[in-house]
Amino acid sequence: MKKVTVYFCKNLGYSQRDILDAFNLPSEVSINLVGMSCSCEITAGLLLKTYEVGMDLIFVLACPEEECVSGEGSKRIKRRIEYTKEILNELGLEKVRLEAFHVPKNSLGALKEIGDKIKQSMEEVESIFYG
Amino acid sequence: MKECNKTEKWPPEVKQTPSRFRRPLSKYKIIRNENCDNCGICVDVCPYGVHKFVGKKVQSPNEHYCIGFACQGTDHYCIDKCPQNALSLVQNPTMEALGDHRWPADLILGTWYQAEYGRPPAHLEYKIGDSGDGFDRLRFNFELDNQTPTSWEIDPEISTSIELNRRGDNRPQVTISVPWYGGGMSFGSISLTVMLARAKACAAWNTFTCTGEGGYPDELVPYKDYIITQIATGLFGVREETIKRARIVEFKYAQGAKPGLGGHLLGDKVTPAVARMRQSIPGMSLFSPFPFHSVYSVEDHKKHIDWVKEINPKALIAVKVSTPNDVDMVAIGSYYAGAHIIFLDGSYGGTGAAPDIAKKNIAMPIELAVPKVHRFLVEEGVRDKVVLMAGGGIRTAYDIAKIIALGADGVVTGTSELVALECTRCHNCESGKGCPRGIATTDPRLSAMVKLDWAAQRISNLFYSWYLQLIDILKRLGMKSVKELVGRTDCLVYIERYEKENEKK
Amino acid sequence: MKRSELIKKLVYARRKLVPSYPLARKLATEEEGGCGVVGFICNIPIGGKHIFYPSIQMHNRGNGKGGGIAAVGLSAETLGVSQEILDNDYLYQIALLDPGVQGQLESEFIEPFFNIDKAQRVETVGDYRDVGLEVRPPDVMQYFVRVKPGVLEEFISENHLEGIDPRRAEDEFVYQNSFKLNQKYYSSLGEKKAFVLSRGRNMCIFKIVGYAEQVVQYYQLENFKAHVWIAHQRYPTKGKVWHPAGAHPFAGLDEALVHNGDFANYFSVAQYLRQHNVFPLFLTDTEVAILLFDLLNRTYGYPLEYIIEAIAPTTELDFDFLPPEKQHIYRALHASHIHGSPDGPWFFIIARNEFYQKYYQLIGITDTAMLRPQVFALYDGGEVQVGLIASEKQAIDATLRSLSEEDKRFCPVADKYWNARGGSHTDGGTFIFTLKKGDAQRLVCTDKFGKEVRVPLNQRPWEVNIPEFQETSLLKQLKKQIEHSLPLDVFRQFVSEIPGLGYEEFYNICSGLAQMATEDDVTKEWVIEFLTLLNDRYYDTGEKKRSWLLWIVSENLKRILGGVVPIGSEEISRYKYIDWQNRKDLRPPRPGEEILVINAWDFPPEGDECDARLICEAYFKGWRRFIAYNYRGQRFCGCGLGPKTNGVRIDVYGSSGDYLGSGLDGLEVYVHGNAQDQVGQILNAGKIVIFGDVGQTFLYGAKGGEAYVLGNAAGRPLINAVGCPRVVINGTALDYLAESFMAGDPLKGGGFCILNGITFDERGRLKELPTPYPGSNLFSLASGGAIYVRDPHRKLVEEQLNGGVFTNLTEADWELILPYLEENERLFGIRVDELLTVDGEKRRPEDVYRKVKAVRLKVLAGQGIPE
Amino acid sequence: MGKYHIETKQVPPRFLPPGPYCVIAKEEGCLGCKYCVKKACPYGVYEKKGFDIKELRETSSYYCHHCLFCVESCPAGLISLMPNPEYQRLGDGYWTPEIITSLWRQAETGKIPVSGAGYGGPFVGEGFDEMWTDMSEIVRPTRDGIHGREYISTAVELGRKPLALEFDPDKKMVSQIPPFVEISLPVLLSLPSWGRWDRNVLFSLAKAAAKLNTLFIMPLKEFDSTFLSFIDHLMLSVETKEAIRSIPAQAQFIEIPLDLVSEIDVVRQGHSERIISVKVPFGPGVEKTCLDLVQNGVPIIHLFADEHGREMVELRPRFIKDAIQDVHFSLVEQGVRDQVTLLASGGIAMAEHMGKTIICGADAVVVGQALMVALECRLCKECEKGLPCPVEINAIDSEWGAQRIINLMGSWHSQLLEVMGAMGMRDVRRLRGELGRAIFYRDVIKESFANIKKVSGE
Repeated sequence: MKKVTVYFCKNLGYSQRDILDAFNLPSEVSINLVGMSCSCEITAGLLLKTYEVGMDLIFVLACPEEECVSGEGSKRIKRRIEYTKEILNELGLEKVRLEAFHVPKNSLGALKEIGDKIKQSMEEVESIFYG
Repeated sequence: MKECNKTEKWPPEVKQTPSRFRRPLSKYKIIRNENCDNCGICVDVCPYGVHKFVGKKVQSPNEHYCIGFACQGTDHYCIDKCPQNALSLVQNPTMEALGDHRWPADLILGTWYQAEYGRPPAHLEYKIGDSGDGFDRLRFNFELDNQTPTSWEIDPEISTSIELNRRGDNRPQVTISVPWYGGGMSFGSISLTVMLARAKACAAWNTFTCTGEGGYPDELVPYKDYIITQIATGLFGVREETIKRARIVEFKYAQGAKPGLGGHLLGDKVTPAVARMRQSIPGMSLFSPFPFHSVYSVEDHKKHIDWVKEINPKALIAVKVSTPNDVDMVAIGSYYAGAHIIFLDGSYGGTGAAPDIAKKNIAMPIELAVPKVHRFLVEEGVRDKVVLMAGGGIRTAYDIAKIIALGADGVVTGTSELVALECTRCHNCESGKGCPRGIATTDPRLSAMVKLDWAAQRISNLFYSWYLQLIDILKRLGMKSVKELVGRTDCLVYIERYEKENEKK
Repeated sequence: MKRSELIKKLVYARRKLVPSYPLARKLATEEEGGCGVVGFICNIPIGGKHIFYPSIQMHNRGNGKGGGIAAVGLSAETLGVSQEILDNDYLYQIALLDPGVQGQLESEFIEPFFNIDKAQRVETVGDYRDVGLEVRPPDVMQYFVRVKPGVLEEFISENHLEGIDPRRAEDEFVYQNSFKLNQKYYSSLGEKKAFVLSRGRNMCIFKIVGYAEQVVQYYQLENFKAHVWIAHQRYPTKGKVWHPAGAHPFAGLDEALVHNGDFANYFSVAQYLRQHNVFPLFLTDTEVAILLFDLLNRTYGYPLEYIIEAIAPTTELDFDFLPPEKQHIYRALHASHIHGSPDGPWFFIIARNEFYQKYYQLIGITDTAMLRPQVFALYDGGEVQVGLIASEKQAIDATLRSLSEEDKRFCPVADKYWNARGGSHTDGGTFIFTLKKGDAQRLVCTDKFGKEVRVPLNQRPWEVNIPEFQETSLLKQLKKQIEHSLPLDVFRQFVSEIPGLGYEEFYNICSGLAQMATEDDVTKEWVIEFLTLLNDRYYDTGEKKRSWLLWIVSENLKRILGGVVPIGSEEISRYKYIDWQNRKDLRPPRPGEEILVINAWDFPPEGDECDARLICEAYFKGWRRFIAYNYRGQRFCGCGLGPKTNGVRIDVYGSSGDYLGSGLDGLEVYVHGNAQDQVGQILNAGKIVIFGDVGQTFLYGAKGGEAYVLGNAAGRPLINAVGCPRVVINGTALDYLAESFMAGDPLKGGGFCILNGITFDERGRLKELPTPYPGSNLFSLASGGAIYVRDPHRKLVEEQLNGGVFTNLTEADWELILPYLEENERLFGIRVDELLTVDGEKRRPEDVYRKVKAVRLKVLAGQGIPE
Repeated sequence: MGKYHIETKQVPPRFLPPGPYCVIAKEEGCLGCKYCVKKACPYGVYEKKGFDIKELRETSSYYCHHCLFCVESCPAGLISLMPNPEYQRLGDGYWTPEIITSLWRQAETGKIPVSGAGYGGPFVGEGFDEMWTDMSEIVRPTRDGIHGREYISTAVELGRKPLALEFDPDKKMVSQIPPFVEISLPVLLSLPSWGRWDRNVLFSLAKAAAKLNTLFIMPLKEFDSTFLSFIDHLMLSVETKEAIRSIPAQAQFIEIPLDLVSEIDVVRQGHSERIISVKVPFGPGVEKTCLDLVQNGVPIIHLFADEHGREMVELRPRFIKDAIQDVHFSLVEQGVRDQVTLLASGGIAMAEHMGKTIICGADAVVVGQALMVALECRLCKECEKGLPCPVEINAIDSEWGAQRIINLMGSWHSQLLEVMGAMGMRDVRRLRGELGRAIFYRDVIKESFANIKKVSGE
């Protein structure tokens, strides 16, 4: 059973219910939805600790690049995700899924697409890990 | 106090005194991403000095000089001018963590600006807060129709001074050049340096500041002609010597923020120095008794005033009271008891430490108490024989003018002086290491953050900005002196609350 | 008819009085502000002029905007009626603000219902301005009336009061009739036309806009005789006062009440009365207080003790010390009447004519938090007896002085002065002087529980006849000893002679010595010290009353001091005299001049011209020693001399006022008698010695210095004292001793208070008080200093402490406090080994004294909310 | 009658509460200063912060006091603060995050919340925030009651009281006093109207009620013999007619709903010393209902509003402070108010609400939701939707729970002493209906700004 964590920026305006409905992941997947004040709260340290605690997949829903409230979060998230992946590779954990998405505000459709991408990457991991 | 002080250097001049911190808070954030190639266009374009060269590289922007979106569309808007569009401007999110409804972030930054430049800011708030009523719903008539832009200069014809002894008894007359004096903040609730800075600024402006409850530190003696000594319910540090030394003696019956409750100085703020001044035990909290235990009625009050009058036949007597239901009775009782100055401290006034339940709930705000007392004293026919000072929640020059129009003679300042020293209203002053700005603390290391001259100049600059605005307001109302403004509620307008739930009434 | 039935009917009968009474949730009230009250009761009728002086003395407790007096037990012939009419008729006294309404008022409210035995207008002085009044007092009409029998029957049947005693029904009729009159002519009309001053039997009330003594002058009551007088000076803060309706006293039925204080819960008390169909019309605390008393007394018929308990409930530890069955009754009283009991500071003096049980009464009830100053006094000279109550002791002294000037049987010094302890299990905060009518006319003083306050029985008064002077052998012997022995040694021998002497011999000796003292300075100093010892110390007076001896000594001291060379004259003398008349002659002392004698009599009580300012100016001019005598309430003696006044000494005689010695910084003040409130505040250094009792908040906020009190301290001594004050109180304190005491560690230079809990019996011997400290709060929330209490029988309990802890006395403690007990012995003659004697045998100090020291209170230690 | 004192003890939370702001310290652009400002933080945020396994986030928000020292001192300006969404999700418009956080603080320490600087909130608000309490000075003194320095009694009697007593000539009491009980502070404990609370929570409340010497209004259906030891601190709340039979014999206090008032004699049969309380909803005509109840001898009436202090009625619901005034004054008008005990509940979220409700006419208040917050409930109402409780409230240890509630009531008791001391009142029973000690915003502003020109709103 995979443990999925989704960090989402609250300035997107989606409630936890919206995201759960949009993703409608299979019930046996244990999903942790964590609202963040801004995607710049997410640092490499935080992500690594989340893995340490036993999460398999981490997804980050960040605001579109131009609409970031703190002005920096969305801009820096991509860079930080790559940096974290480099570290994961050095640790030989490259099989672990880590993905960041820029989600347009108040469009549930976009949310649904991301939900499918997440399901799709879960299958990949499924095949790699437990294939 | 030398009367001629006014002519020496009046008003005390302004010296730009920037913030003590490397990155002072600003309303806006300017983000420079990697594709900046230090071409320096932004440095030349910006007239406010936001962008500067350090060696070959352009350093991170001084955001607190930036006027933000008001700059959009002008020829010096650096965001558009940057060829690499490496710059982006955004509202600073940290602003939500600064200040509160009474002192919103915008007003705090506006006050810091005035403390730095000695004149009102162009793009920040300096008139009202966000409390939703009281001062923030009162406007002067001229504010409604679009005002002609002000040039902020001094006009010597307009007088802002007031006399403090109107009883016509054989005690000396005391005149202050501006219609405000500093309220009581004790040694122990704030650091000695801040006390000295307030005294220095008030001396320069020929007005007074008050020692507060914690006794009369000897370092204040050089300013003794500008010091009000306070006798509070704990009688800490009160000796005939200190009463004889002062020109005005203030009885602190209550404090607006915690009416009916005595002083709260918590244990870890009672350092050995504070304990020695109050002759109490270091480390032990000091909850001074609630009432004056020798004053349980108005004739005891009369006895109490006669006692200090007997000790110092020259001193004027001020009575600091808060704003209960029967505040008008208290005021008239104090007048009959012989007081020269009645100082009403409203419930939204400042404090070093007070129970939250008291700050919010006990007694009424100053805006509601002053008209009640003014009207009652007028009906009683003694309004012109007593000086009515108002304090507690006075933040800006416009608050000063409004409360005078509502019926006060002058104002007592407190929190606004601390905000001038970069207080952020973070509500942590009650614990020993509480004030990370080094203002409301007795921790030696923290209080070293405030330098005497820096602080005195900051307060003086703020007073200068108020002085300019007061003159401007009086000019717009066609008045020659601040005394004419007293009780002129006809110059005021109240913006009704839009009763959205008026059907719920 | 069963009592509860009667009550229901009476309460219901009032229902229809005011159906339209608007129960505004928040009534505007007449603000009270503080005041001064005084009252006295005497077994012989006394003229109105004797309420005159005490009222003047308390001018500074009022501001001339309201004054009033009440008299009970009047004299029939001055009123021009028979004794039978005076006893049984209702004396309807109505104030006519607008004289024009008299006819209409009489035809509407008096004639139809009452048989009028006598109607008269009270004469007044010609022009009110002659007595210094600004506002013309109302004309006062007096009607001696009884309800017409027909009207009474109809009233009884209409309200189904058949089973009631008709006299009680008549009372109810008068109550309702005067209520309707007030409502029509006073409250509902808007402008005020007239109101009922009083409606009781054998009592009347007068009130004006002015001072209380002006009532006596205006209504010419100087020679109007009565058994009980009460008066009130008002300090209203409520706006323009042009009519006296709001002034005190207020009338119940047969009782009048004056009140010094201010209710914190006026509205809930008004709501309580509202539920019993009682409606205040004058909207002041006093009116509500008397309506409450009338409701509990006349409607519910409670005994006086339960009325007092309902108004001033016993609480805290005092409640636990009550006997169980009393606790049960009091607990029920609290449950039913707590909403009617006033909170905040209040002190009632009630003058009452108990018609049914045939006695006059003067009652003083104080609030349960000791927030109002009150002094009780009693003089019992066999033939004449007088009980007094007042806000300040000096008002009592003024009354006694005025009485003794007219009738020598009264002594200007009372036998006993004491304070009441509000809400206590000891005296219940109340003292009652009862004068039974009829032949035996004897005045009895009891506390709330009925315990009598007695004056030593075997002592008889002095019919003052000053003897011509004779050079008796004892006097010669004394004079010889002046040259070679100290006054103290001579005093010790002379004390053993005193029981044997008669008043005349004693007077003779004192005046002989006084005569010698006027001759030269050395003898003068010796005699002053000798007479002062007679004034200060306690000794066996045999059959004679101590009060008369004190009067004799003080008269002769006044003679000596009055005879001193005035400062203006060139004559060389060590003493120089100054008073109000020659105060302008004040000059620096010439060589050889040491002691300035100040006669304080004519000086104003406060202000820039008061005697305290004179002492300051004299000090600045170089004077270092002062004798200030003939005080009658002047305040602030010893204040204003400024810092570092070591070496200065002031001796004070007479009844000194409040704030004596507040702020001393080195000088020493010796008060030869009782002191009043707020003595020794912020004492920084120096010494205060009081040869008697001391009042409220003694040494409030003191920083250092020493203080010795021979008698008791009232409420809250040493409150908020810091630094290192060191105090010896030989008696006890009312409550809240050393609250918030922060005087460091006594063994390392900090401060402390020694409480001996002793007094003197009538033979002048040391006697232990029932308990060294009766109060419920000792050392409350204190964080420093200590209390050494003489408690050999372990009477004090843990529950009395709130921040302290009992520990036993250590060697170091005894070494610390012994020198102070020795100084105490030197000053007052209380020997240390006598203090250590318990039940006849001497004990070790640690078995006699206990120590209360500070404990690190969680609530005080440390910071605010921990992280 | 001796001095009442509540023993409070430091009881830290089981879950780290969310702080109002998240500290975001960027690493990019850090200059690596020797004396980094993070070390100088007076609250040690950067040493204490860690990783919260449950929330999967940093814990800095709990320790940060938003003093902005680090934000301004960091030369590179790397630090900024962002409002914490978890904090803003707490409670609702009435039970604001600030109220909930303050209740947590009080439940943790038992101390009066004290803070620096003046009041920062809005000038005036709705409901309880439209009313201030009065104080005394000069004309009459305050009562020096903080920390029990001079005793202030907060005890209240529950039950019927006669208007007056009767004595025989030698002062013995002859009137029969109906049974009443004294509780030491004017608060009764209860469960909120929503949620499912199991035994640990019930035991916490029962233990707290016993220690505090007050009553816990417990649903009868939850009662069993294990609660017998607390019986004289329990008021058993009956829901159905049938349940009346299952009331345990030892029960002294029973609460019945309004529609079972006809059964009052059945409940009281054979137990004359039982004290009955009738639960009546605030609503139109509640004054008449209360008058009838008092007239036929009901000793206690418990009037309840919804959790936001509003009447459960559509059009213009009165707020609890106005509704209780109407009931109180109608009973005073009829001359029967002092015979009955009025309890009020609904929307009592802070200590000041307790004081203000008593001033408006209630003898005592009943708190429910505030106690759950003391047990760390975040009012997220997930349990209502069958979701797991984020703070696992049903897994608490009842000793821990009891002390949390005792701490909260200890803090409320101290705050009541402060407010009453400021008024100069010495007994909470005298505070009931004492509108003289209240200041109403609408009256005062009408009087003070009477002669100022009004202009219509934005």
